[in-house]
Amino acid sequence: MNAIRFLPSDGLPALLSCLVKTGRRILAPVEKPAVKSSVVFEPWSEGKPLTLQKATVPAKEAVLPQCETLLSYRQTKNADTAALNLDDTPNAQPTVVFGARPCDACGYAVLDRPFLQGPFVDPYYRARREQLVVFTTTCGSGCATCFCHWLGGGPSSPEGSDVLMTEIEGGLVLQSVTDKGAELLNSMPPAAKLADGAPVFRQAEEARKKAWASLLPAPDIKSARQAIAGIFSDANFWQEQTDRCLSCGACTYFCPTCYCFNITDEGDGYEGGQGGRRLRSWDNCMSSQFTREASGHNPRTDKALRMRNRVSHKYSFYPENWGAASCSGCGRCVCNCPVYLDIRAIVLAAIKHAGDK
Amino acid sequence: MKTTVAYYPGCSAHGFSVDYEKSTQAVCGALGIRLNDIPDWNCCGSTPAHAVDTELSAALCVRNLDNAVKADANELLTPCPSCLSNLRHAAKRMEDPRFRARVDELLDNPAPAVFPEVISVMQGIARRFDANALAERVKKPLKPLRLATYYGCLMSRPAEIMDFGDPENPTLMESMLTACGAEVVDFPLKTVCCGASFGIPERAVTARLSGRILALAADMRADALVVACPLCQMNLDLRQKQAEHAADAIFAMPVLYFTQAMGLALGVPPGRLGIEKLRVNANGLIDKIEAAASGSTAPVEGSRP
Amino acid sequence: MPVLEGKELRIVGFLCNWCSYGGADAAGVGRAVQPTDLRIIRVPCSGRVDPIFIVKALLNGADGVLVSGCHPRDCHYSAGNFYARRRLEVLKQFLPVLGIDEARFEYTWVGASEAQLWQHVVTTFTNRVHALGKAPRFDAVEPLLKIADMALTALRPLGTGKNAALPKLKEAIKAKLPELECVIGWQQGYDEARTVPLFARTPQDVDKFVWGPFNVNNPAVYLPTFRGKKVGIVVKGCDARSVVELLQENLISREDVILFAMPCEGTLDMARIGEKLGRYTTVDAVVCDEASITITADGKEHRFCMADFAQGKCYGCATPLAALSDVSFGAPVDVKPVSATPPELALLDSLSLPERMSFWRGQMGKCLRCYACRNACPMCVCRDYCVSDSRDPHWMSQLADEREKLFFQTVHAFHLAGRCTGCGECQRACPVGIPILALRQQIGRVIEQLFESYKAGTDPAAAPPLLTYMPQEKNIHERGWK
Amino acid sequence: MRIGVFICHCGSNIGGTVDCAKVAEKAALFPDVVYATDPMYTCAEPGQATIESAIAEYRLDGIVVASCSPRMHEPTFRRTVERAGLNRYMLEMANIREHVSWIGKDVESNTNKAAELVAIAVAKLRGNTPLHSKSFEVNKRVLVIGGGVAGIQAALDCADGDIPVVLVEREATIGGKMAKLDKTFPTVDCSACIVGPKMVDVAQHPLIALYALSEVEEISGYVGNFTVKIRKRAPYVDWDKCTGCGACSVKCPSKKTPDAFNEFTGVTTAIKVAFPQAIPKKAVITAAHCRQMSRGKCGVCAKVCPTGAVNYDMEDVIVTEEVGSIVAATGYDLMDWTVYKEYGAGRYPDVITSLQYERLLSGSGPTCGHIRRPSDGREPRIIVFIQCVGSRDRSIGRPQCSGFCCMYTAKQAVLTKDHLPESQSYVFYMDIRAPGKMYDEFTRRAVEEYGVEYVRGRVSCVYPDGKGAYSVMGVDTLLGRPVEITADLIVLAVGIEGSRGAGELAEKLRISYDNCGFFMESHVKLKPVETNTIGVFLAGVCQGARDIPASVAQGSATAAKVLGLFARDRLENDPQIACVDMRRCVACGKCVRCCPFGAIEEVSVRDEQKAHVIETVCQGCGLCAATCPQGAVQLAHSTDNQILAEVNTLCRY
Repeated sequence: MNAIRFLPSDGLPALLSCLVKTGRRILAPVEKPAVKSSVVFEPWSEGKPLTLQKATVPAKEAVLPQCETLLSYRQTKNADTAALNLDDTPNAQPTVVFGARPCDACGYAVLDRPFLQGPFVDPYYRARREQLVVFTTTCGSGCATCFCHWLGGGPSSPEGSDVLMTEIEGGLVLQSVTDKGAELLNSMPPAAKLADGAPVFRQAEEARKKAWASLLPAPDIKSARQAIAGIFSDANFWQEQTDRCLSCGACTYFCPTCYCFNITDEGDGYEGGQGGRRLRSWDNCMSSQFTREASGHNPRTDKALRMRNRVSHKYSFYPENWGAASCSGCGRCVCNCPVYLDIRAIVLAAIKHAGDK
Repeated sequence: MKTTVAYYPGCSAHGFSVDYEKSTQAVCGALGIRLNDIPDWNCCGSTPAHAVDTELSAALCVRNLDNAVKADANELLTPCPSCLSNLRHAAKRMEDPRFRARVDELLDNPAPAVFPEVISVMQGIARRFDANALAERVKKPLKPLRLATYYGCLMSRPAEIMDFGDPENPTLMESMLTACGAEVVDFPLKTVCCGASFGIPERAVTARLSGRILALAADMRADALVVACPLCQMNLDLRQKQAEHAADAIFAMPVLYFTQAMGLALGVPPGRLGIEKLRVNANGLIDKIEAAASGSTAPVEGSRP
Repeated sequence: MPVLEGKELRIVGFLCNWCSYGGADAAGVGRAVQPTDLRIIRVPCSGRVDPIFIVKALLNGADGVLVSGCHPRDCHYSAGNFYARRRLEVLKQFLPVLGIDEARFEYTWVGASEAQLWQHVVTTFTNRVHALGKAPRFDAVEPLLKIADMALTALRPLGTGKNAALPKLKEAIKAKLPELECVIGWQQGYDEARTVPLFARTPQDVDKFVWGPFNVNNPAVYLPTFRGKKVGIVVKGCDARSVVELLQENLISREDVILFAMPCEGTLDMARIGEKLGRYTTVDAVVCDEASITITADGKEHRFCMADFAQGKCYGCATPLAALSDVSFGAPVDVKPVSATPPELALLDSLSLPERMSFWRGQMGKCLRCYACRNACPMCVCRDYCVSDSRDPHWMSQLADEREKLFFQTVHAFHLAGRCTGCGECQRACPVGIPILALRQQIGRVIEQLFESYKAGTDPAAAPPLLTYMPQEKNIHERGWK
Repeated sequence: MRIGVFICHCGSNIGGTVDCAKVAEKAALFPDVVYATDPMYTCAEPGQATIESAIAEYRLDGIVVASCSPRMHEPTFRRTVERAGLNRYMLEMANIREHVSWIGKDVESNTNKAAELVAIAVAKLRGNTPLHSKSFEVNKRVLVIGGGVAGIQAALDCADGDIPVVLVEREATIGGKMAKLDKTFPTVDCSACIVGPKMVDVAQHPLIALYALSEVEEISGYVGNFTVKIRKRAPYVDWDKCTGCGACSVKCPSKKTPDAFNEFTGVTTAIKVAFPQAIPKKAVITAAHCRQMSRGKCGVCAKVCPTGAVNYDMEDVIVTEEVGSIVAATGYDLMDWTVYKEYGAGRYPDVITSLQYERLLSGSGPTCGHIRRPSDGREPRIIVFIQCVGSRDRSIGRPQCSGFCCMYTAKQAVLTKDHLPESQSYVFYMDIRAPGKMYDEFTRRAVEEYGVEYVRGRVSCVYPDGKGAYSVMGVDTLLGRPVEITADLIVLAVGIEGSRGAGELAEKLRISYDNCGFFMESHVKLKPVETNTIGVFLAGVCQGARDIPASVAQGSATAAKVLGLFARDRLENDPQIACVDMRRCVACGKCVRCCPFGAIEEVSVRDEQKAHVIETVCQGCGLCAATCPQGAVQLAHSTDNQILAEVNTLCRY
């Protein structure tokens, strides 16, 4: 099943309105004006301006929120009895991510593997993921920090997306790439202003080809997994690579594929002192607290060791477990880093260093 | 170099203390300070309004201050300590927004937000001419004179409003007269009441209080008392006979305005200083100065390098 | 706990055990009738009251907070209230920048025998809070996004540092290198328009040094991590202030650091450059003349005049060359410092209290808690043990809500009170462009006003003002309870 | 945790305006509360029994008592809890009497407020942990600072109790102000005759080590274990050799040295023994006036000294003493009376202080006990005493009464009449304060037998009348008339303040002091000689105006405190103190810098610098906890988490 539609430039609000009417939450990129402006995904509502620019923050939020309540409890007491009411219903609602980029969408595929395909399925993740439809805008060109094509992706790669949207003159071509996407496109009423896209699909294909052609040639990083594993214990190498790292969490929190989390029980004082909650929030392996044990011992006290873990996880451990890198090449870790630490450079240096040995 | 300063003469300047006014104008003129009367000034409210109604009294002052603001003044000089006291009190009281609101009701126009600083003529001169600058301009030093300074009760008090140095022991006049060449005695009664306010209802009290001041000045072998207040001057000079009665002594103590003393030093002709208006004859002083001046080789105008 | 609806507001009191708690007891013994709103938390000393307890209360539903301790000089612990006075005064003057009415917080001194005074204080403060009404809820205000006006005039001509003595610097570094662990400076990043910190360990590394308006990073941030090892550091004037502050706080020692001072002609505001270049672009070329930079990105040329695109701090900078250095490559510039309100703070000054709260709600909505702000801060030395995510003490919830995020920023600002040199790295590091520097600037301004123009990082021997006191504070005046 | 809550009715004191049963009902629902009840009188025996049995029956881990102020009964309930087998610190109190029931009558509001106060107490208790005191040894030696009569008494009483004493005196002799007085009121005893023997006792007591001409330089440590550095200023005379014979001062050519002992009413020699009864009776050189030392030419004293004791090259010496307790008895100095310009204070030679007058009266003074005017040496006929010069005067920031001036003024007026039968004295006073034994009788005698004219009123101005006398202008407020007196001599009863340098010493002792430099006692009524620093006691005028008998009594009182403290071999600390989480500490030193007690030191732990709280020094103020940015220092039972729990209980939307 395949659906191809054309949406005229002025039809965006109409389509989004219709999507809202299906009872879904629409997460769309919104520009936040500031001296340094940013683009973030936010729930869209009628009349709200949106942008199709590549967002500053990926739409990971849709499946893995910054913080979610895994369970909450409330104690009810009276003179004779005490009861504890627990609520661990996942906080999930049908959602459309509208205007992701292929690298964002690829992130969902990366997250799916550990959360859904491993020995344990995460019910919270699943509840959200199953109800998610991803509309992805294909990219028109690469940029200095993009490197999706190093990792097998590309400006119109469909991995993780349900619908691909390509900008052509006068509007957008919408192409479903999954059944879920096709179903949703097919269910759109006329008010959504969607026209048949087949006649203009060629134009979309042209645009995509042009984007591919604009990319700089990608180096071969197939050997990265072995190379990185091979220099795991070469402390000097990692030290040199991480001199300037500040150990903040920008790289991981802006990454569409990072999924480490922390769980905090916050008991006292909530619910009028009668209850509490268990929170799951993003965590990041660049923080020294990430591996601090209850005893106070920390196996990764040094930022070099933490960077080694981050790079190894993305290019070595994860590929070993799942057959693909846990990196979509979106480049956000590079451009959002306060010291522009470049993971590409580290991977290339690792390959070179391993080769030298 | 001429500078122009806003000036509030007060009512006595046009009445019984015309000699104070004359000498003030003459001294300022000699120093190149031009005193500009603020337009359309009125009574400062000193008597009797301030005793009866502080708001009304303040309204009178504020109107004067407003006129000064309209004349673009940020500093206002007045010779009379009583005026000075009232103007400064009014400005201080206006800091209370409730007081200000009530005064505004009494006025045609609301009071300006910021008032000019009101200071005495004495301070006004001292701000522009320090002791050295003053000494440079002295033509006839008061060298032969031994003077006692008397500020009266109002000039320096209350300290938090008048801001006139040590409220019990102000020394500004001393420094100016010393610069004029005079020998100034440390006069302990310089801020003690002369009794002027009892001048009408309790003359005996006034005579006793004035007598004490005059007697001490005489005991300290002062040639003259130098004052800065029209009321003090009138009291100590005009009523000196009554005081003599009370003290059982003969004083013959000239009571000069500080501007008169300074005027003499600056070479202003006595006629322009209103010296002749003094009840106790001060010609002896003038003679002493003249004698000293002619005895010495006084520099001739223009001969200085 | 909910307040008695319609009757009471939520007023929290922190009372020292020795004087004010006793004063409140005495008022009770004297049956001095008081409003019932106040809830007293007993603490040993007013010095125990960390100002951020108060922020916590105010952000979480308190309508008023009152701190009361012993009269100055009566402290049971001799000096606790002296410290409290400084810290609480700074807090009081800081609160408005968050959009919180400072009248909702008060501190005072009540002795154990002053029952009547206590009654008067409680009654007056409660009435005051009632007059202000219920405090606005931070999560109930509409977000507001406003942009600071960055059109500024510099105190001195800004330039690109094209003629700086870079070769000489390299030579000097090479000469010193053998005795040093490394020398910290700048090198080119992933393109010509981005420089990144460089840690030179070999002469070859030294050749990578660059100098110019792209050298935005503050290398001082790395110094404490080298504690005990001798390192060199190349500094701009502003970076040197961070070094001085680190010295002031004994976080590094003077003999362990060699400062190479370069005369800075201004650095670029990469935030505004980024806006012009576009978010995801490729820089093709960078060309530099004496007063401007031309960057070609995605085939398009952009010319940036230094006078228009410098970092906010550069405009008011009067010390482009480090005052403290071991090797210096320029002469101090004679610039008279002018006290001007920095643009981020000027923006907040122009807003009403409710608007400020809306502003922060809008800004904090973007925050991901990546803590780049904290980690880029050269003065944040406890970062591995930051209270932001510890459970003991458990200052902050991990909830992704704007209030907690703003609370963290307040904590950071407070921990920097009297220590922040205004380098602006926190704001520069923020990937989503939250103007958090304004909070530090407000504290800086308050500190300057209260403590005789104290500026952090200018005198290695000065005591940071919140870590000391004067028995008689010049600029902190007790407020009467009239 | 299992918590029990006890809501006390306190009869009707609380129960009258708080629905205690309802508060207990609400409290039962609070987290971890397993038992809540509302006894009638919790502090009474049955109430305490209720607590004890509830702790056993409900296996409670901690309790909250909501009753009166913890400042009242916290120790009581701590003992109760301890008797029931719990750690005494597993108790929190909610003050629902002084802070609730007694200050309002609205039962609904009061009940709600009481319940909330219980809620925060419960929230705090949940963070409590059992605490245990540390015990430490006591060094049974005492330092007495100040060798005035109070210090002498403290030193003698301690030494008689077999406690070795280190007595430090700033001047060259002990005796203090009392040694300068001619006579004492109301008995008109010779002052030097009664204090002299005590001074000798000090000198001869085997357990007293006297450091004269010495000052306390530095104090560290804590109760039981103070380390004190004492600066012995150089007297330029080797005191081990000096016999006090006085040959040196007889020959000293520098005879115009201002005489501090005589309050600068006369001159003396550059080398001298302070006064004939001085203890130690040793010579001292005033360097600034010694010809040898200022001009390098003279050396007469060195030549005439029979024992060769003079040594112009002497330097200050710092000695260290270890003591377990400190008595501060530093006395007073006169405030700067020259602020009274209207009295010509400091300007007119015949306007003098009462202490100067005391020297004029004294047989050992500059005039050998003859009253003569400083200006011309004439005997005065009319003498005016002005009281309250620098006391009870808000305009110069001295609102307090200096206590003993009324009495000594009466004494001086009486003595004046004795010395000069033809003289007439006037005393300007505000109120006569003569509350001591035989005091009022004495002032009456001054008026009735000695004809002293007491004028109730203030003096506005004193000025030379130009005829060699002074006009004193004042007011008689009883007659409502101005008064003017022509006087020959004016004696000002100058107000007192803590002795010079008291503030600095207070900071070294880590005790508080007031605006006038008087040390603060722990409690004005109930702990009058204790300070807030345990082990430091106060005697005499250093804490406020008091006369000789009161100073002596206080000297003895401090000795009793010291002996009481030293009765035990080991002391225990209050365990509610700060503690550093070594892992969180980054050794930034902020806590070290702030601690008012010097209780935090930096230590090296596995080659890393860390802050460490000296448990016995920490007083538990918590300033460090509020200062540490990463929360590495926590104050037991006032931890961040506990205060946050309280805040969170109250403020959460």
